[in-house]
Amino acid sequence: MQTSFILQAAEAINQAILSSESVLESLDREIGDGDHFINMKRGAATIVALREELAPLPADAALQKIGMKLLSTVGGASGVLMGSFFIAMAKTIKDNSGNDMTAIAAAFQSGVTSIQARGKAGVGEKTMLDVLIPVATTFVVQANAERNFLLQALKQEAERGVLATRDMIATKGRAASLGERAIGHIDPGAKSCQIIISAVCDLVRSET
Amino acid sequence: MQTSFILQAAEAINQAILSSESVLESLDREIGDGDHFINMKRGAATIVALREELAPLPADAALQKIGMKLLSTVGGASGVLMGSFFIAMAKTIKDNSGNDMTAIAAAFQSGVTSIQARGKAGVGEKTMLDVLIPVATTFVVQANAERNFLLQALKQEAERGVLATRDMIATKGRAASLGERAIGHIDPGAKSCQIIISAVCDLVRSET
Amino acid sequence: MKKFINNVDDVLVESLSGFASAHRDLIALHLDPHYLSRAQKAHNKVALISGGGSGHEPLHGGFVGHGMLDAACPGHVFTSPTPDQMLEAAQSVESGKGVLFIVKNYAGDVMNFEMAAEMLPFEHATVLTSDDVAVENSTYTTGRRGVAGTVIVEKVVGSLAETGADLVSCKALGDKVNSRTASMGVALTSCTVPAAGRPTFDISDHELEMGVGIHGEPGRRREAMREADAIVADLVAAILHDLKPTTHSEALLMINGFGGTPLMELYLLYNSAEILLKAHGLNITRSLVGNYTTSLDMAGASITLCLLDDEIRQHWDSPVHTPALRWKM
Amino acid sequence: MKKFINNVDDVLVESLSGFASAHRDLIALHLDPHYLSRAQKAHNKVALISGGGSGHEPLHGGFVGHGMLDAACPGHVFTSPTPDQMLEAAQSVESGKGVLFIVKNYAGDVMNFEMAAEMLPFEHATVLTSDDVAVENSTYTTGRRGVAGTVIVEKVVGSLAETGADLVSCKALGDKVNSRTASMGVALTSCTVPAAGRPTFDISDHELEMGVGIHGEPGRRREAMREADAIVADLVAAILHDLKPTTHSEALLMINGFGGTPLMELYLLYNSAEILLKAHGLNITRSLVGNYTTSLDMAGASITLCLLDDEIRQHWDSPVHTPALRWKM
Ligand SMILES: Nc1ncnc2c1ncn2[C@@H]1O[C@H](COP(=O)(O)OP(=O)(O)O)[C@@H](O)[C@H]1O
Ligand SMILES: Nc1ncnc2c1ncn2[C@@H]1O[C@H](COP(=O)(O)OP(=O)(O)O)[C@@H](O)[C@H]1O
Ligand SMILES: [Mg+2]
Ligand SMILES: [Mg+2]
Ligand SMILES: [Mg+2]
Ligand SMILES: [Mg+2]
Repeated sequence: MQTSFILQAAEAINQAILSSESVLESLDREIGDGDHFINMKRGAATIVALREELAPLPADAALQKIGMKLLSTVGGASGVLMGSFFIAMAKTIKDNSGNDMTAIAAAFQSGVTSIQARGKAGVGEKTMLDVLIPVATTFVVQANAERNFLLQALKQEAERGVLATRDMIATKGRAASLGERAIGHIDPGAKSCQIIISAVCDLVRSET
Repeated sequence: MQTSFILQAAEAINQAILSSESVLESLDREIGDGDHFINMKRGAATIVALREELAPLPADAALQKIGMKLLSTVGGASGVLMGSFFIAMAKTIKDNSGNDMTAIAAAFQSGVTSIQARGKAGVGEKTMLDVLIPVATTFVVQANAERNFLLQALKQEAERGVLATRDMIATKGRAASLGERAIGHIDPGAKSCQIIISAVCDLVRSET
Repeated sequence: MKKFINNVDDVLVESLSGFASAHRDLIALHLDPHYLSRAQKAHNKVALISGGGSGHEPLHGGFVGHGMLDAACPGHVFTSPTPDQMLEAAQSVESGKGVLFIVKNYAGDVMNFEMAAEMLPFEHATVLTSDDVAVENSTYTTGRRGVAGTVIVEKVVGSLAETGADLVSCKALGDKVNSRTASMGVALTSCTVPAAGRPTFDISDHELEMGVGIHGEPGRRREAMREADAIVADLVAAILHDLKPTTHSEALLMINGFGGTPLMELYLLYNSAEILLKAHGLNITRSLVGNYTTSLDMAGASITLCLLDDEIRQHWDSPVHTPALRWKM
Repeated sequence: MKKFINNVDDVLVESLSGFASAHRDLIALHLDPHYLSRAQKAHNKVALISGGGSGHEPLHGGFVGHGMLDAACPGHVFTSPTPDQMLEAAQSVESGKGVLFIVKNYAGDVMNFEMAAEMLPFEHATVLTSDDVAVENSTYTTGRRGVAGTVIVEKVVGSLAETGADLVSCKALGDKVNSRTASMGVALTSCTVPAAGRPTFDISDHELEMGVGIHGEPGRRREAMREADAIVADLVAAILHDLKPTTHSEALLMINGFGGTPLMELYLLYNSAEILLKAHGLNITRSLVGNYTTSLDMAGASITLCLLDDEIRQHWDSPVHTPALRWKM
């Protein structure tokens, strides 16, 4: 992975989040405390603002810095989870020698694993992991598939994941206190992960 | 004055106040604190509830009791002023021997005088006195005029008084803090005095 | 109107009962006529009695106790209490050194307390509080209203009374504090009197009521909503215009919430006001931030400045133990 | 949205600055990362650190001081603070006996404090508060939320820590208090997060949200508005169902306002709840009524019951001196 790509991705993510204000805000209002969009916006803006500092760094150091910065600026459940994601991803990238899709998929997978560890959660608990876990699995398995096919698969998996949260009772996160009342509502963290994944996939496609 | 008349008047006043809820409430909301109707309602209801206790008393004792009861149940500016009114009226009735209109007018006049003394106010200060002072003067001067003419004169004087408050700046009472902003609004206490005077005049007319 | 009430007519007694019960170590509640007194009667001191319409809690009942009031007379919501309440309260708490009434300057309160005072068989005096600079004094009017500064008067005079000072000294200190204290408030929303069932005034999402009274009475002006610093600048300007403190004056700064404004915003106002006052050369050495003189559920706040001297500061700092103000004991 | 603010992004720092300035004798404010600590560092005691999203003032900063917390870490409004805040706070207030984190049980708070704890170079432990019985515990969920009962935990453990007790004892007492404390709240209106600019939820004039969370999260049920006694009966029933106190149990009853509900109504709720609890044979010997764990400007309140024993009562009664809770000193 190139640091220049990370910077481009940060820009794309920031745009995608900003243009999803109303959906993210209303999802967290419905089954959370209404701040998820604000948190995501703060996170995305923080990374974009790091641009100059990140540019000269190797990819792993850039990811590490992003993770640390998210950890200390976003707050909430999403801040610590996304921060952990990037820090774990940085570590795997650093440890691995390769720089192909397989290596990136492995790094993504270890990011997701760290979210699982920190959140003590898995699939079916109505969280961002309902998007991240299947996407990671697909990514690892199909890493060497044709590029556009892979991108399409990741986007589809993310969308499947996000929609699946609609019918779940939450057992982790704020919505866990709602019991049955959470049914019928999509998880905000899952939605923002899907938005981010989709934005990055689109960026890769447009690049290639 | 007969105690039976006092009881009838209390009933009539109670009805008149209750049917003026919206006007009294909105006047005190506009230039006061919005409780004038509540205070007047509490006062009228208290007197009506005293019916049994008042019935066997002579008129002066009944008025004295009413005054004391208003003093201890209504509160606010109107409670202490109306209470003083009845106590002073009772005293004059007791001191005077006669029971004709002249005596009643004199008693009314001393009630008003006691409000002036307690409130340290006179005509033109945008208070209930803008109704009470001219009505008392007319009452004393015209006490021996033809009954219906007298009643008509008192009602007209009260209405003139109430309307006059509209263009005044208040220098007493809560509205005194409004300065120019009080202009254009009728004083709630003046309005309720006019309503009461009108109701009692109508009662007397229907009796005779 | 959504409020935690049962019957509109029972609000006052139920709330007083809860108050007295929650603070039974400090407070005794008497009904018919209603007044609150200290659970343990104090002796050999001027008896301090205040009162006024309810709806301003913790004022006044919350300030009954050692170092402040001996009794408080609560009226109906926003309606002054009646002379029989004050008489009974006085009879119960007077301890040989006379009675000092502390009365907020409103026609109804003044007249009812006057009537009680005339009937009192004890030596007595009255301090009228009139700190609200929203109302400009003029020879024609009954003068300014008493608002949140009343709390400071009650605390400072309460401390002096506790030393056994005589009635004349207590009255003099009360008048001094009042003359060195100025307040002004602003409302963002109206309050709703339970018995009325609807807001006292209408106000849009883009307006504020500058100089509002603590009963939701209209203030100086209806103005456009704007940022906190600009609102504070206007309030502080009116207060300074009135007090005209000399540079380096020492002062107590109070930010009083009206009931519906969160502490987070009150502290933000404190920050803004303190910066401004320091820029004017004032030395803010004491503070009080919170809901002390409220208007039911009104969103809004008032700023009060009290110019301290050694005497006032010392009596402000002295021990106090009431339901709503407590320190050093 | 009408609030006393300047720039939405500056609300937190301006409010913290005002808070620290108004209480400069007690509180020191540190920025980047943000935390509040005692103005005078305490020594030879377990360092008690709490924190959480802002908007619940006076929680937690208002409880920093002798007899309660050593430091508090404020997050953005309704957003948990970050590990660097906790680390810095711990580094600054630890005095050789380790660090106890007191954390309200929310995924975000728990994970951020966990992360800080993992990095701490000191002995440490965490008390998770989870007093909100609106959320039924189940093996599948992360468990109940921490709400107003947290104040009681902070007071009681704070008192023990002041005696020089060790980390294990402090943690054990915190867990004990938490297990003997149950709360449930009800909202009449929504709160409005400044950065969001609109109410978190919509609610009509005829509804209430039973079991609401302190961030405006939905509760157990949306129900029809009704009189205070009926609301209190439901809250108390849920609390008793959870605590299952034996008759004659001694208890502390807390009525906590959410920020937009006046004291008059809170005392009315106290009255109603106390009558009901006495009828259930409970012995209410301690009380706390006021705005202690708020949700910005939300109108509403919660009831908290804490079953006392000699140890808890003694530590509740002991001297405390913080901006929001102060007695006997
Ligand atoms: N234990 C957990 N594991 C994984 N994801 C979680 C967990 N708890 C919460 N989340 C995610 O965090 C999202 C909420 O983020 P956000 O609103 O920013 O924080 P908060 O819940 O602290 O207000 C949820 O929608 C959910 O996807
Ligand atoms: N000093 C005074 N002299 C005569 N009447 C007064 C005086 N002060 C107030 N009032 C009358 O009292 C009325 C207000 O009564 P009310 O609303 O019941 O009491 P409050 O002003 O205490 O809320 C005013 O409209 C005015 O007519
Ligand atoms: Mg959230
Ligand atoms: Mg009125
Ligand atoms: Mg009134
Ligand atoms: Mg949050």
